[in-house]
This record gives sequence, structure tokens and C-alpha cells, in this order.
Amino acid sequence: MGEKEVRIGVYVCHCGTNIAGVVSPQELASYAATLPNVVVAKDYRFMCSDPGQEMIKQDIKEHNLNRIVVAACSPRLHEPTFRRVCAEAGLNQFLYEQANIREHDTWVHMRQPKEALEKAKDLIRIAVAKAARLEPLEVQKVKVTPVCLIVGGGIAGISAALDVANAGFKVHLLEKSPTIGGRMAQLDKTFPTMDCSACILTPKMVDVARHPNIEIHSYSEIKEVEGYVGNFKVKIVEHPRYVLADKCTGCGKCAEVCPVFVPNEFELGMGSRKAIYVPFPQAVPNVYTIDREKCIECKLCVKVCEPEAIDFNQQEREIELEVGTVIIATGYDVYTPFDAPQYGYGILPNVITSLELERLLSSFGPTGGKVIVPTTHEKPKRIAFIQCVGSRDQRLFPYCSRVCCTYSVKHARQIKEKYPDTEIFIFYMDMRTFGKGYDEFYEIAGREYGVNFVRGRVAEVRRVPGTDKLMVRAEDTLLGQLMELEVDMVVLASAVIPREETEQIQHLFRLSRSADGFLLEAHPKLRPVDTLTDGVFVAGMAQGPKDIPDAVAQGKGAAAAAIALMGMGEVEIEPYFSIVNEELCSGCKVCQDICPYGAIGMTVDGKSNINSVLCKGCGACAAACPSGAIDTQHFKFNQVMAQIEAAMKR
Amino acid sequence: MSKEIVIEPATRLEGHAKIVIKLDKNNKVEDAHFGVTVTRFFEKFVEGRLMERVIRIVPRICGICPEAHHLASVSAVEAAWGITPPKAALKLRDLLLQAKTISSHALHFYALAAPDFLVGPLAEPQYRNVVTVIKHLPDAGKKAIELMKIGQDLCFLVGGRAIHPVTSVPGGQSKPMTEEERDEQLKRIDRAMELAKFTLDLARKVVGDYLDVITKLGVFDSYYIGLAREGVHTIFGDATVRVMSPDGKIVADFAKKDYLDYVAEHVAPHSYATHIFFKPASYPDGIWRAGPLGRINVADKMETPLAQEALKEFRDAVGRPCHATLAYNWARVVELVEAVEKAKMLLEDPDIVSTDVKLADVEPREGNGVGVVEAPRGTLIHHYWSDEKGICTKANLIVATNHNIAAVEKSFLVTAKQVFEDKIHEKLKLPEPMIKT
Amino acid sequence: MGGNGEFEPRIVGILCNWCTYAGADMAGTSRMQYPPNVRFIRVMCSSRVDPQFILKAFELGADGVFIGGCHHGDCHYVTGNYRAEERIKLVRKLIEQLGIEPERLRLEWISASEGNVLVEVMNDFVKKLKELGPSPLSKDKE
Amino acid sequence: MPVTVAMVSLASCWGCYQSLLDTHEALLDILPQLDIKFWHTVTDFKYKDLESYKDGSIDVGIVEGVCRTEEDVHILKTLRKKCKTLISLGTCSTYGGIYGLLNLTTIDQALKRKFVEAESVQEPNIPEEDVPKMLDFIVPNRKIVDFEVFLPGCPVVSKDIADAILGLLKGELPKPPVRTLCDECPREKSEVITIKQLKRDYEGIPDPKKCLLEQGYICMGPATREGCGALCPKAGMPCRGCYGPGPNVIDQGAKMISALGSIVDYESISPEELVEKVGDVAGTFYNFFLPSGIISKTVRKAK
Repeated sequence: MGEKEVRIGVYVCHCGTNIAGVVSPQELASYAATLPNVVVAKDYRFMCSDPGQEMIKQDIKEHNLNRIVVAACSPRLHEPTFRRVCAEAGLNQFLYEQANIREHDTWVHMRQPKEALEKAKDLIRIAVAKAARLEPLEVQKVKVTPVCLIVGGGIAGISAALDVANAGFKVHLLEKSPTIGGRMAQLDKTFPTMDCSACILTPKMVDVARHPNIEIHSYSEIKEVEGYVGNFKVKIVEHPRYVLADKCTGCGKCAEVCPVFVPNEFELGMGSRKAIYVPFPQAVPNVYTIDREKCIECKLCVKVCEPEAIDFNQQEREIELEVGTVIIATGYDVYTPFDAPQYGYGILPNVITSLELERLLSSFGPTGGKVIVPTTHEKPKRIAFIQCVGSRDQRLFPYCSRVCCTYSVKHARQIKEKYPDTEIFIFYMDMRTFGKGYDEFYEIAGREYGVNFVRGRVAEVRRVPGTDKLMVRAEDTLLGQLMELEVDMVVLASAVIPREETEQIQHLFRLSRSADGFLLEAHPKLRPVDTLTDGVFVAGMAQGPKDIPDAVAQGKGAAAAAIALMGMGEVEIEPYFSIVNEELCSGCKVCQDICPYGAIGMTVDGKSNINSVLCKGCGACAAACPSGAIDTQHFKFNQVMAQIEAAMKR
Repeated sequence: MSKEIVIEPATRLEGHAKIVIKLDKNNKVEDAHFGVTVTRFFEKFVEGRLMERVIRIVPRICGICPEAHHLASVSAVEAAWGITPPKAALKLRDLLLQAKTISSHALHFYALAAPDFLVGPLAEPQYRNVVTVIKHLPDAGKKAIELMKIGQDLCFLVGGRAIHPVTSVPGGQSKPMTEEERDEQLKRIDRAMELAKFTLDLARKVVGDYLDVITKLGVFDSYYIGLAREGVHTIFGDATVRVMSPDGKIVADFAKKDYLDYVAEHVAPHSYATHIFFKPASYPDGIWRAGPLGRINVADKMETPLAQEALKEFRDAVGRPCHATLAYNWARVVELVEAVEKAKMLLEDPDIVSTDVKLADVEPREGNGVGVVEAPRGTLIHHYWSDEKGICTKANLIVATNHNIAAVEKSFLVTAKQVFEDKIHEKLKLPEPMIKT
Repeated sequence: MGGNGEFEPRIVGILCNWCTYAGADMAGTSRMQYPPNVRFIRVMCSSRVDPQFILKAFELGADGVFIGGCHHGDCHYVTGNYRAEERIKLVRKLIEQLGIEPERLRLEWISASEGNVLVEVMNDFVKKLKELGPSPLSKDKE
Repeated sequence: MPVTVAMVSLASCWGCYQSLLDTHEALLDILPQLDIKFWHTVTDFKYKDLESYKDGSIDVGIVEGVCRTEEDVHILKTLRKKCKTLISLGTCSTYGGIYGLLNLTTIDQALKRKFVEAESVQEPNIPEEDVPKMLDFIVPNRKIVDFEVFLPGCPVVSKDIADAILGLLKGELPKPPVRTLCDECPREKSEVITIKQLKRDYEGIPDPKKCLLEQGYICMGPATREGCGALCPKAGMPCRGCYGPGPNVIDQGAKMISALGSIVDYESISPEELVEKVGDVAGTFYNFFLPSGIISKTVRKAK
């Protein structure tokens, strides 16, 4: 390649008015034409469109171009597009460079068109400088292990698991708690159809349990992740249940005799369970678990267990899985609103959260479906719902939790159905009941059920002295009036927040999180289930607040993405690996420990050697190599130096 | 019409200098300047460096005697930090300096000085050099090379490198000597003794031949400076600095750390090398000479027997103090003999192969320290200030050659007067050169 | 120099592909505005940044050099940002000894979602560089 | 017929010529083959002799040292004109060398320290009469004239000089090695080298067999061209980098900074601790190389 004359074509995209509205693409193209090695420079309305792509292909042939630069959006968006264009025109796809004059220029300097023009010229000059030094590379192909790990057994994970398994791939479904089912298992009914949550969820759970391609690893957590797309090695730890899963029949006799009562997490502490327990009757797997922290080791359970399933000596077990793809569906937590003391949660017993109400409404919940005032155990006569507790609050969680408005409407309707006399007031900022059939659902609540909607933030909830009743003070912003309302009970629509383990998951899989703390997708619109780590996908609330249909859709979307990858059997990885020039390598070993992938070894002659498949191309070794013997393809020393020189030229 | 005679560069010395002799219209010598035309500012650029690195930087002051700088430097740092290294380390350092004295004195005698005597001062300049010596006296040339090699190899062994040694660190030496290495060197040291004696004989012969020149040309009175241990000639270690007056009295015998009370620098406007002088006598009366002649003059006796014999012969011929500049070459060979003898003594000392050569826990501290050793060309003083992290904040360096600058200048003045006014060169008795060109 | 004669610092930014470059894209997508003084160069990881890159930029007259990587623990390549930090802090001390104010070399961890942080950093960096004035090696003539 | 040679010393310590003399017996072979036309330390030719030679009339010129004064520049340029082949002998000439550390300050400050502030100076005065003017900064000689051969080293090892000269007598240019010092260093390295504790040269007693860098001593070996035979590490001391970088590296100091920053264990040594312990970054990594560094001197804002 070095011998051949470098002939660069530069294409400036208008991107409609996104670029052309700030800087003149024509001027940029004529500037580009003056740069060294540039043979052709053109502009076009949408380079990524068919005619745009065709223009490049034509020029490659006509002008014998051997390097292409497109000045347009971020390469993180359209680099693959234009690389394909090059490849289709018979040019090695790595002889392509993109100047990011949209995200890094016209969009961020919209009010300084003159400076933006100068910057765009600079960015094009930098790209041309790199392009002139680009070298043709061959993509590497690696095999994809046809196994998918799904982290999280909630509805998103379950939906994904079934789709992947049905496509014929092995699935490992990992769940931290003793049962799959997730948050949905805690819900009573689902909006807007008012299906019984258990009725639609539990068959799916059973399907999962029975599926020959799915292996459930409940009560398990991830310890270590190594490898890369198609070839992950995941070490998981299965916690001891002290009950042998293959022997336990789930008969429950042990729990009957267990003398220890423990507040039940599944019921949010409102009910109790035993020290040996299943979280809820339909648990999958239906295997009991001993809570050793609470167990008094009376061993009554051992005596009654006919299959002799109880084993107090059971140990933690490490399992290593080799998987090709991963779907993260770790779900969410509900904010415990202690940081909002004005609502009295945790101080006033009759202030509860929506999820607690959900359990009270459930027919198999702690009250058998009766909604009662916690202190009096009586039917509430008047209930206030407070929306956006923590959500849309700059001090706490600036985002919208998306489900609260609709579920509060659902709660109101459920209560009205049970107790038509109970008065309900919903205090809201604005009602966001989007979604198919949701707004109709909300309309009916007001019109037919007589639920009172009050627009305004509640300032304070306090106890009415000498009673168990609560005084809610708020401003009705529609009427412009202060109002004080005496109620029996307050329900807080508490924010949906990322799970505590999200950070750990993020680090294990090298993911990113968005400002809200949820996992970040690769692109907010076009790649909503991909993450920045190839082969790792995200689904459900782990990615951000969403309702059940969205969580299921995303689970199925992630499944489709994983299936597509595994179906190919192999994956192309960018050839950005580092290479050792053995002539120059002195075997100083500086590079050896730097590589996070153990890709660098030593030859028998004591020279460094890089395994190009293990190497991920970070370039840390190249920067470190004190003899200049290592270079990183596509980010070579002379390429970056040329970019820096071009950046400073004027 | 007055005129200037400019000799540029001054040759057969390792520094950069020019000689300017100013004559008036009657060809009377008005003045002679010895201008050193460059300096490299070590005292400035060691500021901010880690002290242990300064020890490795300063050898680059002189490629012929880097060992002296290395050792003066490490001594100064250890003085500043209040450290005493193990005694075996001090013996290794002593040996290193003796080794350097052997090779440097051999080099100086054969390559820089001998051509004048062997080829003759009247030979054409292109022949007045060591190459001619090697070509015409291959035996002497080979012996010179052999002696230099023994010295340099020993420097390499102890200093880690033959040029710019590295082994001295605050608290000791980085490398002990093994018994095998010691035995190897002991074998060679006897050969060095033979060669030193050969050199002494050669020196004796040329001195005899040129006695008229030596005792008449460029002779002038001055002070002398050199290290001594209770009056005994020494170049390293526990010693005081002695100063002898022109009339031969020991006028000062001071501790190294007190050098600032006795040693001062005069800045000559025409030279980047300062003129060092005896401070109590002030400038220019206090100018002195250092190096072989200085050391020989201030010492009551030599440390080793053969050298003491040679000294006696020297004194019988030229007296004490000896003011003859050209007697430097003889004094140098007397010292060469001592260095070989001393090196042998040290190699025979069982401590020299001790492995206890370095302290393990050395802590820098704030303070200043002075290190003084005798470099082949004179008394070398390094004075550093260290901060509490062991970074050099300031340095004052009195390098060997500068002691003699004023004296060299004075020799030129004296010689120039002799030559231009008295035409002494026409009257001096010159022998037939050993090498005819 | 800017059109109105005010000193406009020239900044070279070297950004990691996964976090800060994506963060800069995010700032763009969100139409956040920041001063147009910086030119970004993309590398895969902040650990690719050879100190020679930084020195070259300064030598050529850059008033500031910006290196952007992932937050600790978030590096796409596990430990790259730690390596980058150790190196760059040594380089910062070096340039200080070479007469270039250490504040001219800025290392920041900015995630893919922190477009706003990128904007804050750029605003602040440009402001600080304006206070410092042109680099002693600046090639722009007043 | 002997080859005509002119050897000059600019600002230098003469160590590289001492190293030539240290070829010992080889001298007897080399010297008679040379017709020395200038070598001020050894012969009596004067500058006017050098200037009087016809341009291009001398076969080989050898330059030791670096330009500290305007006179040095004049001599260097003169020599270039007179010589067909010019050899850069040693690190001062090739990279600027150790005196280049003065580039961290100014010549005025240096003159002041030496001639005005020095504790032993009486009647301070800066020499200005009939002395060549000092240059503001040290630059490597290659920025002043072109060379055909570079032989770095402080000093160049004797064998390299002998080989180069003997090779040139046969019309061959020397081929410098391309790898760095670890290649020829006998010290052993573990599988990976990670530094958990950084040490100053005087701290502790290093293991005599193991890699010094691995033991926490800042050894420039990995970033320094081989050729000397790893003399310093063999003598128990870390390499200070006197041979300059390998052929694929522009800035030796920057590369060693990068290497060190990469192998310190970041959990044991924070970046701040690293900087604190290194203490003198420029002096540590640019002992011999500063004038050839990408940024070659301490820069100052124009007033």
C-alpha cells in the first residue's frame, strides 16, 4: 500500500439542516479539496442516503480513490454504513475515516457559525491526515458459543429466556433470589386490562422451568466475567439453600413445623414467613430455602422431611459458564422515601407505598386482599395518593418513573371496586398515562369511578392530633387554593430506582450507566437493547423505568439480538489489535501486566507476542512500550501523531 | 603598535582555552591571558536533582577523572545526610581513585606531556603528539597503553564503568568485589609496578636531559595546596587540606568542611574558569598550584616505600618547595608509583572483598556537606545543600583544574617574558630529541 | 485569536471511544453548547494516549490538552484509565518543570451519558485557559 | 594511505575520547592508519589550521560534545564543511547530553549562580571580555549540521568507537543495534513486572540477580538503546538512559514515563504518590535527552 499514491475522496454531508444550517458544506468541500492527497471533495444533502452512498461508490471507481473521508455525524453512528459502502466499491473498509462535524461541531456550536466553520475545517483536516496513513485491515472472525446467559428472572428475563430457548439455544437463567418471577410476582392486577398478574406470569414461570433448553440458577450471583463477544466465561456462585433442590418436593411440611417467624420480604414485611420458606406459593423452582441467619437449628424440619432433602452442611457452589451472549435484566428497586420526611413515611404508620398497597390488594397477600388502615385494621374511608415521590425531583431522581400514574389509577379503581364508599384523592403533578388504552383507563377512573384528581404537590402529611387520621396539606394549582384534607391513609407513588447491584453488574460486564443510574443502551433510538459491550444486551427496568408490555418487548428484542448473533455462529470483530515488532522488542516485559485480557505473552526468544483474538485493541501496551515496538492497528502512533499535527496546523 | 599573539585552542589539555599574549610596541610582554572559553554550569543544573543522581551526573565534569568527581560527590552527600558507609565501601572507593590516578597519570605523562620531551619542543606541530610517540617508540607506546589499561580496567571493576563510574551511592557501594575479581587484579598489579618503574626511569631520563629547561623556564613562586593525612601524602579519605606558602611553610591545615575560610575564587573577566586562591593571602598574592606538584610540596612524605624513595630523589634534585612548573611531570610519576603501591595494599586487604558494602536504610535529611578528594589534577571540592527529601537545592564546586588557572596564566606571563624579552629559548640547552622527525 | 481580538485558546482533546467521546456525542445530540476551542481525536481507550502525543500537542502550540476517559471502574478495558492517570500525572509534573502550567493538561473521567459534564468541563477549561493566557509555546502571533 | 581525520571537542568532558583511548591495544592498530589533521587535546593543530583546510578535504570528522557557546557553533560548522563524513561521537553530540539539563533554567541564572552567587566567589563578576558568548540553550548538534553517523553513549563504549572507525576505514557505516537495554541485561525478570513500592537508588539492598525496575528502582533500561552491555545494571545501579531511545521512539523520557506509569500497581501507588516519589520528573527521565525531547527546554512566556 505504501508504494501506491494516496488518493482521498472527502464527502461533506449537509445532514439536512443539521450541518448545513450552521456551516456551509460547499465551503467545507472546497476547503477539503485543497488538502494534501485529496483528489475529490463533494457535498451532498444526506451522505448516508442511497444516492449519497452511490456517489461515493462511483467516485471510488471513477477517480481511483483509495481513502474515503466523510464529514458528517459521529462515527459511532454511521461508520459501519460508510465502511460497507467502501467494501461494496471494492475498497478495504478500514481505509475509511469519519469527521464528526455534527455532534462535535454544528450541534454544539449552533450560535457560533463562524467558529463552527473553522472547527469543521480543522476536523476534516484531522480526518484527512489520519486517512492518508490508514492501512487496509482484515476483520477477524471468532466463533460464538451458542449459549445465552440471562441475568435476572423477572418478566423481561423470562420473556427473553423463552424466546432464546425456543430458537434452539441453551439458556442459563440466573436469579439472585430463591425464585424467579421478579417484581411482577408481587403485583396483584395489571393495568389497563386488570389481568391478574399471577395468572399471566406463573404459566410463563412454569414454561421456563420445564423448558429443556433453560437451566435456572436461582439463589445465585455472578462473581467474575472474562472474555468477549461470543466467548464469555462467567463464574457464578450458587448460595446454599440447605435444602437439596433435586430432593425437595415443595410439600411444605418443613415450614409447618418451623417455629421461627420472620417478616416476609415478599410481603414487604407486612406478613411473615418461617425460617424455612418459599417466597410465595407459586415459586419456581418450588424448593424451600433455610434462612440460616434466622434459623435456630432446632432441626424439626429435618425430622418431618420425608425425602431427606435438608442438608445443613450444604456449601456455596461455584459454577463456570461459557456463553456467547448475555442479556442483563436485573430489574429495579422501589425508593424507600425516607428522604422525603414531609410525607411521614416510616414515622406515620398509615403512610404506605404503592407496592405495599399492591400486596394489600393481593388475594394471597398478608390481608387476603383486604385494604385496611394499618393502625386500625379498618376499611379506610378516605385515601390520598401522592404522585411523584422522589421522581421528577431534582434533589432525588430527576426522571419520570413512568408507571406510577397508571398504577395509582389502577389502585384507585381497585379500591373503588371493593369499597365504593371510600373517597379517593390523587395528588399529581401531571397525569402521564400514556400507552395503549391507558388514558382511557384514566378517563374512566374519574368519570365513572369518581376518583378525585387534584393537581398539586402535597406540602405535608401530619397526624391529626389524638387520632390515627392524617392531615394532607396541598395546593390545588388548578383552583389556586390551599387545601387540607383529612384522610385515613396515604399511599406514596414512590420512585422506581436502579437496583443496588447495578454498579456491580456494570463493572462486571464493562457497561455504562446513564445519568439516572440505569444501564446505558448503545444508542437511545437505534440500538435500545444493545450495550457498549458487544454481545451483552439489556432488557427491562435495568435499562430504565418501563411498564410490563415494554419490559416484555425489550426482553424479546434482546432475545432476538442474541439469537441473531448466535445464529450467525461467528462474529466479526474489529481488527484493532496491537502488534509487536519483534525486531525492536527487547523483552522488557513492561507490556505483560498491562493487558487486562492476558493477550500478551512471551515467545521462546523472550519477545512479546500478542494474541490478536484476545487483544481488544485498547492500545495501553502500545502507549507503554518503551522501545516503540508495539503499535495498535487503526490507532497507530503515526496516525494519531498526524492527527495532532493536523489539529494544530492552521 | 602593540600586538596580540593568540594561541587557539590551547592544545594537549582536555579543557577549552586560548592563550593571549599582549606585547607592546617594543615587544615587551604587557600581559598574558589564559582564557577558558567554555563552562557547563554543573553547579546550576544539579539544582533540583535527586542527590543520589547528582553523584551520577557530576562525573561528566571530566571524562579523564570522573572517579574523583563521583567520590567527592558521594562523600559530600553522605556528609550532608550524616551517613557513614561501611569501611569496605570506603576502601573500594580509595581503590577506585588509586586506579584512576594510575591511568590518568600514565595518560597525562605519555600522551599530553611526553611528546614535548620525546619529540622535542622544536619539532613541527603535526608530529608533536602521542601518535608520533607510538609510531617511533612502539615499545614505550605499548607500555603506556598497558599501564593505562590496568588502571582503567580496575576503574571498571570497582566503578562499574571505566569512564563515568556509577557504583557509589549514599551509604556505600552498589557492588562488592568478589575474591576471583580481586585475585585477577592482584596478578596484574605487579605488572603495573614494573611499568610504573619503567615510567619513572623514563621520567628520570628526560628530566635529566631537560634539567636546564625545567629549572629555568616558567619557574615562579606560589602557594601549594593538597590533601594530607597527618602530613603524609594522600588522595582520598580521612585527611586535611594543607596549604604551603611560597617560602615553604605550612600555613594552613584545615578540615574539609571549613574550606570556605581558606579557599576563594576570583572571576577573571576573560575566562569562564575562575581562579582559585588561598583566601587569607587574597588575590593575586594567594594564587596556588594544585595537583602532583602541589601535593608533593605540601606532603612531608609519601605513604608507600618506593614512592618515598622517588620523592627523596625528586627533592634532592629540585628541592622543597619546588617552584618549577615543568617538574609537574616528575612529581606526577612519583605519585604514579604510590598509586600502584597503594592499589596493591588495598587489594591485599581482606576487607576489599567484604560483602558489607552498603547500608540498607538510608534516610535523606536537610543539610549541607562537603566532599574533598585529590583528583589527578588537583584538590577537588564538592559542596551540596540537600532538602529533607534528598533533593539538591544548591551546589558549589571547586574543580581541580581551576586551582591552577591563575598559576598557568602566571607561567605564561613568566615564560612569555623569558621568550619574547630574553629570547631564553635560544640560550637553553636542549638535548637531541629521542624521536627525530 | 478570536475575531474580536480576545485570546481564544486552542485545545487538543484525545478521547476514549466508549465514554468521553460518546459523552461528547451526547452533548451534541442534546444540543448543549460549549465554546468551539477544542478539536477531539478519538482513540479506543485513554490508555492509548502516549505521553508523546501530549508533548507533541504542546510543542505545536496547543494552549491546552484534554484527555477524557471512563470513570474508575467503568473502563471498557478494565484498567486502562488507571494506567492513563498514573502516566498523565507524571506528564503534568514534567510540563510544569518545562514551564507549561500543569493546569493546561486536563484529565477528566466523563461517561457516555455525561454530555452535561463534558460541557461543564469545556466551559471551565476554556475559562481557565483564558485566565492563563496563551501557552508559552503558542504559535499564534498577537 | 592513511585516512585524514579531524576530531573536535565542543563543550564536553572528553570522556568519549578517553573511551577511544580505552580501546588500548586497538589504538596501536587505529592510530597509525589515521592522518590526524586536528585534535586539540592530543595534537598541536590550531583552529586556524582547521579553517585553512580545503572544504571537503578531510575524510572523517568526529565531534564530541555539544555547542555551549557561539564559538562551538562556528567550530562545528567549520568542521562540517571540511569533512566528507561526520561522526557524532557520544550522547552530548547526538542528543544534547547531560549539560542539556541546564535547559531547565536560563543561561543568565546559571552565569549568576556560578560567577556571582557561588559561596566561594569573591568580587562577583560575569566574564565578558574576550570570551565566546554563551548560547541560550543546548540543542543537539544535528539541529545545527548534518551527520552521517551517530554513536550515542555517555561515553560511547570503546568497542563501538573502534568498530566504527575501523569500519569507516573500510568504507562501512556502523549499524547501531535497535533494541533496548533489557535485551542485553543479564538481570532476570518475573513473568510480569509490577511495582508495588518505588525505591530511591539508596534504599534497601537490591537483589543482585533480579530486574532492578521490578524491584522498584527506576531503571531507564527499557527505554534506552542497547549497546553498552548493560554496564550500570550489572554494577547494581539502574540505567540512566545515556544511549538515548530506540529507533522507533521520538522522546525517550516520555516513553519511560509511560512505561513506569503503566507498571506501577495503581492499588499500591496512587498517581500522586508516584509523582511525589519520583520527585524530579524531568531530571529522572531526561538526564541525557532533554535537548532532544519533544519539548526540549523550559519555556517561558514572552514578556
